[in-house]
Amino acid sequence: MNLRAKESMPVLQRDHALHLLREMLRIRRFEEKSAELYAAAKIRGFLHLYIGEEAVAVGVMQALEPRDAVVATYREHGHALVRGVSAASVMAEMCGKVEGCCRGRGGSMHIFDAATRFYGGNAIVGGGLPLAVGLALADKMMRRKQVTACFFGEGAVAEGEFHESMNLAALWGLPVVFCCENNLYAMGTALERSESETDLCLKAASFEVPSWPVDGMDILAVEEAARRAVTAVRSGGGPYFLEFRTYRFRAHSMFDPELYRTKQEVEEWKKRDPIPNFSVLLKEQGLLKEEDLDLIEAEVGAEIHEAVQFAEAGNWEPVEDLTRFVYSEQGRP
Amino acid sequence: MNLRAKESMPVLQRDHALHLLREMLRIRRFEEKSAELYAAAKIRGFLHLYIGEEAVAVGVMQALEPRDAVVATYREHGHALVRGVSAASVMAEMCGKVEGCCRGRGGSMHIFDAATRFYGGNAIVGGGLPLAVGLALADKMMRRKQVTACFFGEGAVAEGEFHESMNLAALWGLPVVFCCENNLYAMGTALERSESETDLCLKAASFEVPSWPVDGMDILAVEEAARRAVTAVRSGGGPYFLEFRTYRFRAHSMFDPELYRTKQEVEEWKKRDPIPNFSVLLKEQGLLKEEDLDLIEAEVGAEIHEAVQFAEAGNWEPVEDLTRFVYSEQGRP
Amino acid sequence: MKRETATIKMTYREAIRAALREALLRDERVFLMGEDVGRYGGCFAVSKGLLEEFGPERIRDTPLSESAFVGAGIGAALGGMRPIVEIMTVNFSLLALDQIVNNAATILHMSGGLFNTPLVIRMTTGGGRQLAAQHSHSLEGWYAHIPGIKVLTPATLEDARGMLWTALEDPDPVLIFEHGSLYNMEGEIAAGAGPVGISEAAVRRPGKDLSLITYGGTLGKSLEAAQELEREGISAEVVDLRILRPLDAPTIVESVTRTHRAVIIDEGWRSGSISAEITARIVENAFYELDGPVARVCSAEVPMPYAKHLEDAALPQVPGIVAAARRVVGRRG
Amino acid sequence: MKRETATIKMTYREAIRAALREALLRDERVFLMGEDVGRYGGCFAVSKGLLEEFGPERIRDTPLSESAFVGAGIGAALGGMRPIVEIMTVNFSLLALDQIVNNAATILHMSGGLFNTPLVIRMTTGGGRQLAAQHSHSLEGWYAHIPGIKVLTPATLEDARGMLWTALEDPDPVLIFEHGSLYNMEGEIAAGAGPVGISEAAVRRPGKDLSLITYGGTLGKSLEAAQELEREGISAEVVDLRILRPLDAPTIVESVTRTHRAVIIDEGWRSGSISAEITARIVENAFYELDGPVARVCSAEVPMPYAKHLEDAALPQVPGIVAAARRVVGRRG
Ligand SMILES: Cc1ncc(C[n+]2csc(CCOP(=O)(O)OP(=O)(O)O)c2C)c(N)n1
Ligand SMILES: Cc1ncc(C[n+]2csc(CCOP(=O)(O)OP(=O)(O)O)c2C)c(N)n1
Ligand SMILES: [Mg+2]
Ligand SMILES: [Mg+2]
Repeated sequence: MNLRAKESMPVLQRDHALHLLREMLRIRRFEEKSAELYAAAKIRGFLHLYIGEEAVAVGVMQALEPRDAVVATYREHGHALVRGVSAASVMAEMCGKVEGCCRGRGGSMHIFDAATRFYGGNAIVGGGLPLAVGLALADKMMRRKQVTACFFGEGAVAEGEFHESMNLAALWGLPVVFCCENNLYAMGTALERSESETDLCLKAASFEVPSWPVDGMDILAVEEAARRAVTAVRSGGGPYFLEFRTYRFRAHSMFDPELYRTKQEVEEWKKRDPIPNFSVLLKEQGLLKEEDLDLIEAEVGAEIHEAVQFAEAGNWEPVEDLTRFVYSEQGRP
Repeated sequence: MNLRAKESMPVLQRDHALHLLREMLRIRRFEEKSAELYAAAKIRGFLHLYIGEEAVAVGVMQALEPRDAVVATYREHGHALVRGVSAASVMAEMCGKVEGCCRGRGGSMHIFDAATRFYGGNAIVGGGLPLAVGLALADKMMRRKQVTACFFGEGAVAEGEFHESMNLAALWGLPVVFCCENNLYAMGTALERSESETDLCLKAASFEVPSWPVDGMDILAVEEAARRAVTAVRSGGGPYFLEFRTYRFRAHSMFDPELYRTKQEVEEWKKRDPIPNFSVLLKEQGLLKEEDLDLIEAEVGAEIHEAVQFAEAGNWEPVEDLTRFVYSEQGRP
Repeated sequence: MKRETATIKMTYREAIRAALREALLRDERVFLMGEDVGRYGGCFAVSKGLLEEFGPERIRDTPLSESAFVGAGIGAALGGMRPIVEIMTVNFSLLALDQIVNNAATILHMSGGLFNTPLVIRMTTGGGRQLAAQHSHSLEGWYAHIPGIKVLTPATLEDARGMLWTALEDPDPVLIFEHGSLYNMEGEIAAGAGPVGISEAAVRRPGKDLSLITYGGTLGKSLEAAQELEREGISAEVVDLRILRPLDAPTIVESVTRTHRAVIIDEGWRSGSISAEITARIVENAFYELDGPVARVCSAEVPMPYAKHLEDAALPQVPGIVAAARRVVGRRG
Repeated sequence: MKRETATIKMTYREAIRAALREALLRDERVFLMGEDVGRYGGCFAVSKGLLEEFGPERIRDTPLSESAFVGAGIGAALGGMRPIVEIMTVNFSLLALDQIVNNAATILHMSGGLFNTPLVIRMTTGGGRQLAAQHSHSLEGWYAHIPGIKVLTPATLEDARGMLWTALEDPDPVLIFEHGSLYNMEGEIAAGAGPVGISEAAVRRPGKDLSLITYGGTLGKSLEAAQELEREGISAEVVDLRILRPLDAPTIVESVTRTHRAVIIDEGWRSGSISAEITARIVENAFYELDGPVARVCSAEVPMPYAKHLEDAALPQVPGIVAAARRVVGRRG
């Protein structure tokens, strides 16, 4: 699945390379810690880890500008962190604290952030796609050169909302980058048991939406594809569809006994872990030394540690405020 | 749009040719009468005429056997008549009489018939497609070599239910013939304003469903395509998608001022009226004489006349029975 | 001053159209989107002429994709627009219910107050036109169960014209249900009629013997019944709920506290209709004021039959209201 | 005879699984279809092991296409099968609501009694597991508004095991709502427990001072409250509705006629929940038996917050039920 030709590999700037590595590590460590906190019952409800898929979120976000918008799924901690939502506020959110980005009302599946235009966190498979279409419609109508990146799993492709959203975006030439994270499974359902045609780019073609399959375990391939797509979309060419071929190393959620795939399959994919593989590449190119990695790990560790401390020190929203935010508080300061 | 090569035209049997002509005329005259009754307020609610599209229903039904099933839309009088539901019971239904095929509870948009396995009559655009998938699933699970023909307009292609149904049918290899009646408009919305990709067969391809565009104004082309598709589907090859390119000569319903298309466009299409064109063809081939046509018209006229008489002589269901058929009447004889 | 008291004649349809025009003129962020709102002129001719005046960007025809275009409305609202989404009829809104319930109604809350959704959704509701089981629902009371949305039911020209304005200024999602039987209702309205409040019910007719509590399509029937009752010496107060969510309980309770008897008239199916909630509110807040049980006149619990006499029997009608009122005040009919 | 009185220990989850197995063994027309019912073993492990026993035809994993596979269930039922469709949770059922309301609930009626739909739909419902706003709905009472379907809410092991059997023998569509908090409930059940009636409510605990009327997920809490009240000398009768549509009004009315006071406990959002309908039924049928207003303990009208303390506050809880009961019988807490 070497979908990116070697010769097209851009010359890497060291700073940027280390940034990519750091961002992937931030997600990895953040989620490992989340799993611990889940085991310790500090985080509850559903928790969906992104471990293994980090290259996708990190690569795509490089192509976005602050004015752009992001719509994600319930597996969105990584996207939020890379987009610029602080680890502390995401962690506090998952711990249900009022200091969380959504005051503890959303939890793991519903991370929102106004400053970074992060429109959730959506726990209905496919439910975010129409929102992305609408955000892009607003941009187009207001003549703003903004782009909306919409993430969803390959399982969502079977939903009617995928079909309707792709058509609307294409028909109206809207600036959406549809980012399909094809990790081969929707919970326990393998792609070939959910789609009669497993080449997802053909779906895009049937709406006249340009598309590419991308090696989602290769951060550079992801970034390159995302940049090309975002540039095209921003210049008014209508939507793009990117299929990122990736894999989740962990269970679907914390309740999943993983009966549907073999340990061996998981191990095979782990050989393609985007983090060590990218580290090796950088070392080969002389861009990364062991000390650099240690420093990054230390800094990331400190960030996560502080995030956890922040979350644990956080407060519970007063119960009297239960029914706030059902309707907007017009008078309220 | 001559999609059928002349050389592939089958040698016509006279009986069959006259049968096709008669069936198209039955629909045409039945609906002309319906429009009259609507004007006279004997039929109420929504009434959607099929006039202009007769070749599609007539051609497809030739390929079906009695054991097969049919699912149609609110524009389904024609399908019901050709499938074998009596003109009298359909007319009585539209007049709201208890002698109607659905006791006057369904009306024009909800014609059902058990004997001919006619499963409606569905007034929700796209709503019949999942039903067809399920009927076919039952056949497949019960190892019955039956086929379900599912009719819908090109407007339904934009609905999520189209997408989900095509995928399910293809994924599970179900015996459904998807018959898309592309009459270019969904109410007032032209295809190019509702689909980013107007070649509907490409949609089918994205599910790996084989498909052909068919000249829906050419009864022989329709029959031929339907026979090929039904044979393939019956032999276990999974679903087929047929796009019948046709046109409705009348307004969408009785309330439509037709602001969205020109009189000229309608007149152009009327030149392709399947009934006179087929008559001319048959005359050229020496299969039809003027007297034959007169006889058919007379017989059809008599049938419709009787249907109207039957409907007008029919009875109103007692009001006391209002809440019957909400749940099945287990004890009732 | 003269201008203020001058009245003009218009229909409910024209009142809504005027409100739409005003909104489009007033605020460039406003646009109308839905099936056949443009070229066709609106399924019920409400938006006729607006395409010509405001162009296809702002009078935006959509494909048959209820879920996607309602979701796109939510996204566009999040993106700074003020969309008015028209769902042709309430029957089709079921296809968009996930977007309404899981997104429009929740995003403010899930995001801890970060993102509000200033969206207006309009749709036609109700029966009475022989459109049978799939086209005759009265689900506005059902929608009123959902926290996070507001539900308006304009029953007068003033409300038809004024509620849209206020709804567009609301920071949260507002659903407006227009009863199909009202579009042709004609009357006098102040030439300068403007926005109206959307938090209070209105006493449309004062009375002292009992309260007839209703909304939308049954307001007219209730007023008629009140007239008939007056001839029998029974003085009925008629309360128009106007807003089904949030309910204006105080006005209801005050009325019942004055009259000590209540009949609720609701076109929804009886069980689980908003009439039940109103009964509960009265019992909870004015139990000791009641001289007898609250009565309800609702639709029969049956999918709507097509035949006119059955449909008439299924819907609340003036004689039924009068009879219920007589029973409640202890008169024999 | 010994066999009949012997009991075995099992969980609610196991009781449903046993019911599914029995049904699959008993009738070859029965099959189970839904997302992840097969390889994954069921989202809540209900169907674990069934794929191995019955194979992928009869334990049929579906793509994420709620509308299509629910519709396919309707079609398969029309085609002679006895499908059990599992919708993973009630939250996702909104995507299939058109099929349920417009097809499953209407076809018998629209067809004038020609076609019934023997379909069973199972889904998980309810909150209490910190799954936040999009995964915590209690909509079973809302569904009970729809004529043409039956709504069951098993709250005991016997009902979990026995209702499915009876539902499968019903000629019409039956929806079974399983409260997520019940799956791990363990208890003794007769080894030979079989089908149970689905037309009557059950008095789970006799009492004389007031009636606690409830169902599903709040039955346990209500029984706990009754115990606590007993310690205070208040004798509470607990009525388990079991079936929300059609409601067994006589049992409710009899209970209230005995106790003269009622508290309804319902996890639905208060306004427009089934608690309102029960209040209305009591008022309509037993007004003069009431010693005071009927009280309701429902969920707060707020999309479910993630944080545990807020979620707890949003849901009906034992102390709230006890307090309401005290108020109703005129005791101060
Ligand atoms: C409409 C809907 N149906 C079912 C679910 C339950 N569910 C949650 S995640 C999931 C699998 C989604 O798979 P995919 O889209 O591939 O995303 P992934 O989890 O692999 O990232 C399912 C079935 C849901 N949340 N929403
Ligand atoms: C879900 C849904 N949305 C909207 C409508 C209203 N409507 C009835 S027919 C129709 C046009 C359908 O067009 P098409 O599928 O092309 O069929 P045609 O009428 O041309 O035969 C529309 C929008 C409906 N019945 N159902
Ligand atoms: Mg996946
Ligand atoms: Mg059409």
